[in-house]
Amino acid sequence: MARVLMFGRLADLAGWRDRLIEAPTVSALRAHLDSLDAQLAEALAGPGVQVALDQVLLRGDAPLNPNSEVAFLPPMSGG
Amino acid sequence: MARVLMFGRLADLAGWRDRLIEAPTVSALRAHLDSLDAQLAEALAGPGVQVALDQVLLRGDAPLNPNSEVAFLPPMSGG
Amino acid sequence: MIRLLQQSFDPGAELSAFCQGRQEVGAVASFTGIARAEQGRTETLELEAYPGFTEAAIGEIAREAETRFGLQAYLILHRVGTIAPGEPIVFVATASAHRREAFEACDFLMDYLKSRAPFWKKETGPDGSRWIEPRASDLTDLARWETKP
Amino acid sequence: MIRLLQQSFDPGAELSAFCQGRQEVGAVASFTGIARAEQGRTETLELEAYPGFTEAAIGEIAREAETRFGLQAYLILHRVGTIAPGEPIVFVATASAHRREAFEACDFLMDYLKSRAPFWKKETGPDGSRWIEPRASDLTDLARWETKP
Repeated sequence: MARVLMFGRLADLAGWRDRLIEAPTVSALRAHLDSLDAQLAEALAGPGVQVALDQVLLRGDAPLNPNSEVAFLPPMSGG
Repeated sequence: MARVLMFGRLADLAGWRDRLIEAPTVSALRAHLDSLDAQLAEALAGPGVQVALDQVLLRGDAPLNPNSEVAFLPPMSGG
Repeated sequence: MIRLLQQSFDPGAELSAFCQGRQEVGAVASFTGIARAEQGRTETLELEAYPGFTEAAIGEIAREAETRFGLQAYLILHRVGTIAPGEPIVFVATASAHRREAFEACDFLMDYLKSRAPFWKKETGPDGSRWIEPRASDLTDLARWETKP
Repeated sequence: MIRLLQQSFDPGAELSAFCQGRQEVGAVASFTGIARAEQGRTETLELEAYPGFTEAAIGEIAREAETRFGLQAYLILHRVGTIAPGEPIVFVATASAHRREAFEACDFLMDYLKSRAPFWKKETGPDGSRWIEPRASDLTDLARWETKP
Protein backbone atom coordinates (compact mmCIF):
# COMPACT_ATOMS: atom_id res chain seq x y z
CA MET A 1 0.00 0.00 0.00
CA ALA A 2 1.55 3.29 -1.08
CA ARG A 3 0.19 6.79 -1.21
CA VAL A 4 0.24 7.86 -4.86
CA LEU A 5 0.19 11.55 -5.84
CA MET A 6 -0.46 13.01 -9.28
CA PHE A 7 0.42 16.59 -10.22
CA GLY A 8 -0.48 19.06 -12.94
CA ARG A 9 -1.91 17.64 -16.16
CA LEU A 10 -1.28 14.08 -14.92
CA ALA A 11 -3.80 14.69 -12.13
CA ASP A 12 -6.30 16.08 -14.65
CA LEU A 13 -5.83 12.99 -16.86
CA ALA A 14 -6.06 10.53 -13.97
CA GLY A 15 -9.07 12.28 -12.49
CA TRP A 16 -7.50 12.13 -9.02
CA ARG A 17 -4.54 13.69 -7.20
CA ASP A 18 -4.11 11.41 -4.18
CA ARG A 19 -4.92 7.70 -3.84
CA LEU A 20 -3.83 4.64 -1.85
CA ILE A 21 -2.68 1.77 -4.12
CA GLU A 22 -1.37 -1.68 -3.25
CA ALA A 23 1.90 -2.53 -5.03
CA PRO A 24 5.19 -4.15 -3.98
CA THR A 25 7.46 -1.95 -6.13
CA VAL A 26 7.36 1.30 -8.10
CA SER A 27 7.45 -0.62 -11.40
CA ALA A 28 4.50 -2.79 -10.28
CA LEU A 29 2.63 0.37 -9.29
CA ARG A 30 3.40 1.84 -12.67
CA ALA A 31 2.14 -1.30 -14.48
CA HIS A 32 -1.06 -1.10 -12.46
CA LEU A 33 -1.58 2.56 -13.39
CA ASP A 34 -0.86 1.78 -17.06
CA SER A 35 -3.56 -0.93 -17.00
CA LEU A 36 -6.16 1.53 -15.69
CA ASP A 37 -6.12 4.05 -18.52
CA ALA A 38 -4.25 4.05 -21.84
CA GLN A 39 -4.18 7.85 -22.05
CA LEU A 40 -2.70 8.16 -18.56
CA ALA A 41 -0.18 5.40 -19.39
CA GLU A 42 0.97 7.38 -22.42
CA ALA A 43 1.25 10.61 -20.40
CA LEU A 44 3.24 8.91 -17.64
CA ALA A 45 5.71 7.68 -20.26
CA GLY A 46 5.91 11.14 -21.81
CA PRO A 47 9.09 13.27 -22.01
CA GLY A 48 10.16 14.96 -18.79
CA VAL A 49 7.81 13.07 -16.46
CA GLN A 50 9.63 12.23 -13.22
CA VAL A 51 8.85 10.00 -10.27
CA ALA A 52 9.62 10.90 -6.65
CA LEU A 53 9.69 8.28 -3.90
CA ASP A 54 9.29 9.77 -0.42
CA GLN A 55 9.95 13.25 -1.86
CA VAL A 56 13.24 12.27 -3.54
CA LEU A 57 13.51 11.92 -7.33
CA LEU A 58 13.87 8.27 -8.31
CA ARG A 59 15.74 6.67 -11.20
CA GLY A 60 14.93 3.04 -11.84
CA ASP A 61 12.85 0.86 -9.56
CA ALA A 62 12.47 0.64 -5.77
CA PRO A 63 10.46 -1.47 -3.31
CA LEU A 64 7.43 0.11 -1.61
CA ASN A 65 6.37 -0.16 2.02
CA PRO A 66 3.00 0.80 3.56
CA ASN A 67 4.24 4.34 4.31
CA SER A 68 5.75 5.01 0.90
CA GLU A 69 4.71 8.13 -1.00
CA VAL A 70 5.08 8.00 -4.78
CA ALA A 71 4.59 11.19 -6.78
CA PHE A 72 4.27 11.48 -10.57
CA LEU A 73 5.56 14.86 -11.70
CA PRO A 74 5.03 16.36 -15.17
CA PRO A 75 7.77 18.69 -16.50
CA MET A 76 8.11 21.48 -13.93
CA SER A 77 6.96 24.73 -15.39
CA GLY A 78 8.36 27.04 -12.74
CA GLY A 79 6.15 29.57 -11.01
CA MET B 1 25.34 90.30 -9.41
CA ALA B 2 25.06 86.52 -9.59
CA ARG B 3 24.05 83.93 -7.08
CA VAL B 4 27.07 81.69 -6.48
CA LEU B 5 26.69 78.18 -5.04
CA MET B 6 29.41 75.93 -3.67
CA PHE B 7 28.96 72.20 -3.13
CA GLY B 8 30.67 69.43 -1.19
CA ARG B 9 34.28 70.03 -0.17
CA LEU B 10 34.36 73.31 -2.13
CA ALA B 11 31.71 74.69 0.26
CA ASP B 12 33.73 73.49 3.25
CA LEU B 13 36.84 75.19 1.85
CA ALA B 14 35.05 78.43 0.95
CA GLY B 15 33.26 78.56 4.30
CA TRP B 16 29.98 79.34 2.53
CA ARG B 17 27.51 77.58 0.23
CA ASP B 18 25.48 80.45 -1.20
CA ARG B 19 26.53 84.06 -1.81
CA LEU B 20 25.69 87.01 -4.08
CA ILE B 21 28.73 88.24 -6.02
CA GLU B 22 29.07 91.07 -8.54
CA ALA B 23 30.81 90.00 -11.76
CA PRO B 24 30.19 90.59 -15.50
CA THR B 25 31.24 87.10 -16.65
CA VAL B 26 31.91 83.64 -15.25
CA SER B 27 35.66 84.08 -15.79
CA ALA B 28 35.61 87.40 -13.93
CA LEU B 29 33.70 85.72 -11.11
CA ARG B 30 36.29 82.96 -11.07
CA ALA B 31 39.16 85.47 -10.92
CA HIS B 32 37.43 87.20 -8.03
CA LEU B 33 37.02 83.90 -6.13
CA ASP B 34 40.68 83.00 -6.82
CA SER B 35 41.77 86.32 -5.33
CA LEU B 36 39.86 85.63 -2.09
CA ASP B 37 41.58 82.44 -1.04
CA ALA B 38 44.56 80.57 -2.55
CA GLN B 39 43.40 77.18 -1.22
CA LEU B 40 39.94 77.65 -2.71
CA ALA B 41 41.52 78.80 -5.98
CA GLU B 42 43.55 75.59 -6.13
CA ALA B 43 40.50 73.44 -5.34
CA LEU B 44 38.40 75.18 -8.02
CA ALA B 45 41.12 74.39 -10.57
CA GLY B 46 41.31 70.76 -9.41
CA PRO B 47 40.49 67.72 -11.58
CA GLY B 48 36.84 67.03 -12.18
CA VAL B 49 35.51 70.35 -10.85
CA GLN B 50 32.66 71.55 -13.07
CA VAL B 51 30.75 74.81 -13.36
CA ALA B 52 27.03 75.05 -13.99
CA LEU B 53 25.37 78.25 -15.18
CA ASP B 54 21.63 78.36 -14.50
CA GLN B 55 21.70 74.61 -13.77
CA VAL B 56 23.38 73.66 -17.06
CA LEU B 57 27.02 72.53 -17.21
CA LEU B 58 29.19 75.20 -18.79
CA ARG B 59 32.33 74.88 -20.87
CA GLY B 60 34.30 78.05 -21.35
CA ASP B 61 33.05 81.51 -20.40
CA ALA B 62 29.63 83.18 -20.40
CA PRO B 63 28.21 86.59 -19.45
CA LEU B 64 26.31 86.92 -16.19
CA ASN B 65 23.09 88.82 -15.55
CA PRO B 66 21.55 89.77 -12.18
CA ASN B 67 19.50 86.54 -12.10
CA SER B 68 22.32 84.19 -13.04
CA GLU B 69 23.06 81.21 -10.83
CA VAL B 70 26.62 79.86 -10.95
CA ALA B 71 27.39 76.57 -9.20
CA PHE B 72 30.82 75.08 -8.53
CA LEU B 73 30.59 71.30 -8.44
CA PRO B 74 33.32 68.99 -7.15
CA PRO B 75 33.53 65.52 -8.76
CA MET B 76 30.15 63.89 -8.26
CA SER B 77 30.43 60.97 -5.91
CA GLY B 78 27.04 59.45 -6.55
CA GLY B 79 24.68 58.67 -3.72
CA MET C 1 13.46 31.78 4.35
CA ILE C 2 11.13 30.09 1.86
CA ARG C 3 7.35 30.19 2.15
CA LEU C 4 4.55 28.94 -0.08
CA LEU C 5 1.41 31.03 0.39
CA GLN C 6 -2.22 30.09 -0.25
CA GLN C 7 -3.38 33.71 0.02
CA SER C 8 -2.33 36.96 -1.65
CA PHE C 9 0.37 39.00 0.08
CA ASP C 10 1.86 42.51 0.08
CA PRO C 11 5.40 42.54 -1.39
CA GLY C 12 6.07 45.93 0.22
CA ALA C 13 5.27 44.73 3.72
CA GLU C 14 7.66 41.83 3.15
CA LEU C 15 10.39 44.18 1.90
CA SER C 16 9.97 46.47 4.93
CA ALA C 17 10.33 43.56 7.33
CA PHE C 18 13.29 42.20 5.37
CA CYS C 19 15.16 45.56 5.44
CA GLN C 20 14.48 46.14 9.17
CA GLY C 21 17.55 46.38 11.36
CA ARG C 22 20.09 45.60 8.65
CA GLN C 23 22.84 47.98 9.76
CA GLU C 24 25.63 46.11 7.96
CA VAL C 25 23.85 44.96 4.86
CA GLY C 26 24.13 47.80 2.39
CA ALA C 27 22.29 46.25 -0.53
CA VAL C 28 18.83 44.71 -0.84
CA ALA C 29 17.56 43.66 -4.26
CA SER C 30 14.03 42.42 -4.76
CA PHE C 31 11.85 41.08 -7.48
CA THR C 32 8.06 40.88 -7.56
CA GLY C 33 6.33 38.84 -10.24
CA ILE C 34 2.73 39.90 -10.84
CA ALA C 35 0.05 37.89 -12.66
CA ARG C 36 -0.65 39.60 -15.98
CA ALA C 37 -4.16 40.00 -17.31
CA GLU C 38 -2.86 39.69 -20.91
CA GLN C 39 -5.67 42.04 -22.03
CA GLY C 40 -8.32 39.69 -20.69
CA ARG C 41 -6.81 36.56 -22.22
CA THR C 42 -5.92 35.27 -18.74
CA GLU C 43 -8.63 35.25 -16.11
CA THR C 44 -6.91 33.18 -13.44
CA LEU C 45 -3.71 31.31 -12.90
CA GLU C 46 -3.54 28.14 -10.84
CA LEU C 47 -0.25 27.13 -9.34
CA GLU C 48 0.31 23.73 -7.86
CA ALA C 49 3.28 22.78 -5.69
CA TYR C 50 4.31 19.54 -4.03
CA PRO C 51 4.43 20.62 -0.37
CA GLY C 52 7.74 19.70 1.22
CA PHE C 53 9.35 18.63 -2.06
CA THR C 54 8.94 22.09 -3.60
CA GLU C 55 10.40 23.96 -0.59
CA ALA C 56 13.28 21.47 -0.39
CA ALA C 57 14.14 21.92 -4.07
CA ILE C 58 14.04 25.72 -3.78
CA GLY C 59 16.08 25.53 -0.58
CA GLU C 60 18.87 23.70 -2.36
CA ILE C 61 19.15 26.43 -4.98
CA ALA C 62 18.88 29.16 -2.33
CA ARG C 63 21.82 27.65 -0.43
CA GLU C 64 23.77 27.59 -3.68
CA ALA C 65 22.96 31.30 -4.17
CA GLU C 66 24.00 32.09 -0.59
CA THR C 67 27.43 30.60 -1.12
CA ARG C 68 27.93 31.76 -4.68
CA PHE C 69 26.95 35.39 -4.08
CA GLY C 70 27.88 35.72 -0.40
CA LEU C 71 24.32 36.54 0.64
CA GLN C 72 23.67 37.69 4.18
CA ALA C 73 19.96 36.87 3.94
CA TYR C 74 17.25 35.94 1.48
CA LEU C 75 13.48 35.67 1.41
CA ILE C 76 11.51 33.68 -1.15
CA LEU C 77 7.71 33.82 -1.17
CA HIS C 78 5.67 31.97 -3.75
CA ARG C 79 1.93 31.84 -4.23
CA VAL C 80 0.12 28.57 -4.82
CA GLY C 81 -3.55 28.08 -5.55
CA THR C 82 -5.73 30.37 -7.63
CA ILE C 83 -4.20 33.75 -8.52
CA ALA C 84 -6.07 36.67 -10.07
CA PRO C 85 -4.49 39.17 -12.52
CA GLY C 86 -2.67 41.92 -10.64
CA GLU C 87 -1.85 39.68 -7.67
CA PRO C 88 1.78 38.97 -6.84
CA ILE C 89 2.93 35.44 -7.68
CA VAL C 90 6.49 35.51 -6.42
CA PHE C 91 8.67 37.76 -4.28
CA VAL C 92 12.41 37.34 -3.85
CA ALA C 93 14.61 39.61 -1.72
CA THR C 94 18.36 39.24 -1.31
CA ALA C 95 20.67 41.09 1.08
CA SER C 96 24.36 41.51 0.58
CA ALA C 97 27.17 43.92 1.40
CA HIS C 98 27.33 45.20 -2.18
CA ARG C 99 24.73 45.66 -4.86
CA ARG C 100 26.29 43.52 -7.60
CA GLU C 101 25.95 40.34 -5.49
CA ALA C 102 22.43 41.23 -4.31
CA PHE C 103 21.22 41.83 -7.90
CA GLU C 104 22.88 38.73 -9.30
CA ALA C 105 21.57 36.47 -6.55
CA CYS C 106 18.02 37.80 -7.01
CA ASP C 107 18.25 37.35 -10.77
CA PHE C 108 19.71 33.83 -10.36
CA LEU C 109 16.94 32.78 -7.95
CA MET C 110 14.24 34.17 -10.23
CA ASP C 111 15.62 32.35 -13.27
CA TYR C 112 15.47 29.12 -11.28
CA LEU C 113 12.01 29.78 -9.85
CA LYS C 114 10.53 30.67 -13.26
CA SER C 115 11.99 27.77 -15.18
CA ARG C 116 12.85 24.73 -13.09
CA ALA C 117 11.24 25.02 -9.67
CA PRO C 118 8.65 22.31 -8.91
CA PHE C 119 5.47 24.16 -9.78
CA TRP C 120 2.75 23.28 -12.25
CA LYS C 121 0.84 26.13 -13.75
CA LYS C 122 -2.56 26.29 -15.39
CA GLU C 123 -3.96 29.36 -17.11
CA THR C 124 -7.68 29.84 -17.48
CA GLY C 125 -9.08 32.35 -19.96
CA PRO C 126 -12.17 32.81 -22.13
CA ASP C 127 -11.07 29.83 -24.28
CA GLY C 128 -10.65 27.42 -21.37
CA SER C 129 -7.72 26.11 -19.35
CA ARG C 130 -4.28 24.91 -20.31
CA TRP C 131 -1.19 23.73 -18.48
CA ILE C 132 1.88 25.84 -19.19
CA GLU C 133 5.22 24.30 -20.06
CA PRO C 134 8.56 26.14 -19.51
CA ARG C 135 9.18 28.98 -21.98
CA ALA C 136 12.25 28.68 -24.19
CA SER C 137 13.51 32.09 -22.98
CA ASP C 138 13.38 30.87 -19.35
CA LEU C 139 15.75 28.06 -20.22
CA THR C 140 18.02 30.48 -22.08
CA ASP C 141 18.11 32.76 -19.03
CA LEU C 142 19.05 29.82 -16.85
CA ALA C 143 21.88 28.78 -19.15
CA ARG C 144 23.62 32.09 -18.31
CA TRP C 145 24.43 30.72 -14.85
CA GLU C 146 25.96 27.44 -15.91
CA THR C 147 29.73 27.47 -15.52
CA LYS C 148 31.55 26.33 -18.61
CA PRO C 149 33.57 23.11 -18.16
CA MET D 1 9.10 59.59 -10.78
CA ILE D 2 12.17 61.03 -9.06
CA ARG D 3 12.12 62.41 -5.52
CA LEU D 4 14.86 63.70 -3.21
CA LEU D 5 13.87 63.20 0.44
CA GLN D 6 15.06 65.09 3.52
CA GLN D 7 13.59 62.49 5.88
CA SER D 8 13.91 58.72 6.19
CA PHE D 9 11.38 56.60 4.29
CA ASP D 10 10.03 53.05 4.17
CA PRO D 11 11.12 51.22 0.99
CA GLY D 12 8.38 48.63 1.49
CA ALA D 13 5.60 51.22 1.55
CA GLU D 14 7.01 52.64 -1.69
CA LEU D 15 7.14 49.19 -3.29
CA SER D 16 3.53 48.46 -2.27
CA ALA D 17 2.33 51.70 -3.83
CA PHE D 18 4.43 51.09 -6.94
CA CYS D 19 3.02 47.56 -7.49
CA GLN D 20 -0.59 48.65 -6.89
CA GLY D 21 -2.95 48.11 -9.81
CA ARG D 22 -0.30 46.91 -12.28
CA GLN D 23 -2.38 44.28 -14.07
CA GLU D 24 -0.23 44.25 -17.19
CA VAL D 25 3.21 44.75 -15.74
CA GLY D 26 4.42 41.30 -14.81
CA ALA D 27 7.84 42.25 -13.45
CA VAL D 28 8.89 44.71 -10.77
CA ALA D 29 12.55 44.85 -9.72
CA SER D 30 13.70 47.00 -6.84
CA PHE D 31 16.89 47.96 -5.11
CA THR D 32 17.28 49.46 -1.65
CA GLY D 33 20.63 50.88 -0.59
CA ILE D 34 21.06 51.05 3.19
CA ALA D 35 23.66 53.11 5.08
CA ARG D 36 26.18 50.69 6.56
CA ALA D 37 27.52 51.14 10.08
CA GLU D 38 30.87 49.64 9.00
CA GLN D 39 31.30 48.24 12.53
CA GLY D 40 31.08 51.69 14.07
CA ARG D 41 33.49 53.31 11.62
CA THR D 42 30.66 55.31 10.08
CA GLU D 43 28.41 57.25 12.42
CA THR D 44 26.57 59.40 9.91
CA LEU D 45 26.49 60.05 6.22
CA GLU D 46 25.70 63.46 4.77
CA LEU D 47 24.42 63.67 1.25
CA GLU D 48 24.25 66.93 -0.61
CA ALA D 49 22.35 67.44 -3.86
CA TYR D 50 21.89 70.48 -6.11
CA PRO D 51 18.09 70.80 -6.07
CA GLY D 52 16.70 70.97 -9.61
CA PHE D 53 20.03 70.12 -11.25
CA THR D 54 20.26 66.73 -9.52
CA GLU D 55 16.69 65.69 -10.40
CA ALA D 56 17.19 66.86 -14.00
CA ALA D 57 20.41 64.85 -14.38
CA ILE D 58 18.79 61.72 -12.93
CA GLY D 59 15.72 62.30 -15.12
CA GLU D 60 17.85 62.23 -18.26
CA ILE D 61 19.29 58.83 -17.35
CA ALA D 62 15.88 57.54 -16.30
CA ARG D 63 14.45 58.46 -19.71
CA GLU D 64 17.36 56.63 -21.33
CA ALA D 65 16.54 53.56 -19.20
CA GLU D 66 12.85 53.80 -20.13
CA THR D 67 13.66 53.65 -23.82
CA ARG D 68 16.52 51.18 -23.64
CA PHE D 69 14.73 48.62 -21.45
CA GLY D 70 11.11 49.32 -22.44
CA LEU D 71 10.09 50.30 -18.92
CA GLN D 72 6.42 50.82 -18.15
CA ALA D 73 7.20 52.76 -14.98
CA TYR D 74 10.02 53.66 -12.61
CA LEU D 75 10.43 55.22 -9.20
CA ILE D 76 13.66 56.73 -7.90
CA LEU D 77 13.89 57.96 -4.31
CA HIS D 78 17.11 59.37 -2.90
CA ARG D 79 17.85 60.65 0.56
CA VAL D 80 19.68 63.92 1.10
CA GLY D 81 20.82 65.42 4.41
CA THR D 82 22.08 63.46 7.40
CA ILE D 83 21.58 59.69 7.25
CA ALA D 84 22.10 57.30 10.16
CA PRO D 85 23.38 53.70 9.75
CA GLY D 86 20.54 51.33 8.91
CA GLU D 87 18.52 54.04 7.14
CA PRO D 88 17.73 53.63 3.45
CA ILE D 89 19.70 55.96 1.16
CA VAL D 90 18.26 55.06 -2.20
CA PHE D 91 15.32 53.12 -3.57
CA VAL D 92 14.80 52.29 -7.23
CA ALA D 93 11.85 50.31 -8.60
CA THR D 94 11.35 49.41 -12.26
CA ALA D 95 8.31 47.85 -13.91
CA SER D 96 8.36 45.99 -17.17
CA ALA D 97 6.53 43.19 -18.97
CA HIS D 98 9.40 40.74 -18.41
CA ARG D 99 11.90 40.33 -15.63
CA ARG D 100 15.11 40.61 -17.67
CA GLU D 101 14.32 44.22 -18.62
CA ALA D 102 13.15 45.16 -15.12
CA PHE D 103 16.35 43.79 -13.54
CA GLU D 104 18.65 45.36 -16.10
CA ALA D 105 17.00 48.77 -15.87
CA CYS D 106 17.20 48.74 -12.07
CA ASP D 107 20.85 47.69 -12.18
CA PHE D 108 21.62 50.34 -14.82
CA LEU D 109 19.93 53.12 -12.81
CA MET D 110 21.74 52.09 -9.62
CA ASP D 111 25.12 52.06 -11.35
CA TYR D 112 24.46 55.59 -12.50
CA LEU D 113 23.11 56.80 -9.15
CA LYS D 114 26.06 55.35 -7.22
CA SER D 115 28.79 56.62 -9.48
CA ARG D 116 27.89 59.67 -11.54
CA ALA D 117 24.71 61.23 -10.18
CA PRO D 118 25.14 64.78 -8.81
CA PHE D 119 25.51 64.01 -5.12
CA TRP D 120 28.31 64.89 -2.73
CA LYS D 121 28.83 62.56 0.17
CA LYS D 122 30.54 63.07 3.51
CA GLU D 123 31.13 60.31 6.03
CA THR D 124 31.56 61.10 9.69
CA GLY D 125 33.08 58.55 12.05
CA PRO D 126 35.17 58.50 15.25
CA ASP D 127 38.16 59.90 13.27
CA GLY D 128 36.26 62.87 11.84
CA SER D 129 34.65 63.67 8.50
CA ARG D 130 35.73 63.11 4.93
CA TRP D 131 34.23 63.68 1.52
CA ILE D 132 33.93 60.49 -0.53
CA GLU D 133 35.01 60.29 -4.16
CA PRO D 134 33.62 57.70 -6.62
CA ARG D 135 34.87 54.14 -6.01
CA ALA D 136 36.82 52.50 -8.82
CA SER D 137 34.39 49.53 -8.85
CA ASP D 138 31.45 51.91 -9.40
CA LEU D 139 33.11 53.17 -12.56
CA THR D 140 33.82 49.59 -13.67
CA ASP D 141 30.16 48.66 -13.14
CA LEU D 142 29.12 51.64 -15.19
CA ALA D 143 31.44 50.68 -18.07
CA ARG D 144 29.34 47.52 -18.54
CA TRP D 145 26.56 49.66 -20.03
CA GLU D 146 28.62 51.52 -22.56
CA THR D 147 27.98 50.31 -26.06
CA LYS D 148 31.13 49.46 -28.00
CA PRO D 149 31.72 51.63 -31.08
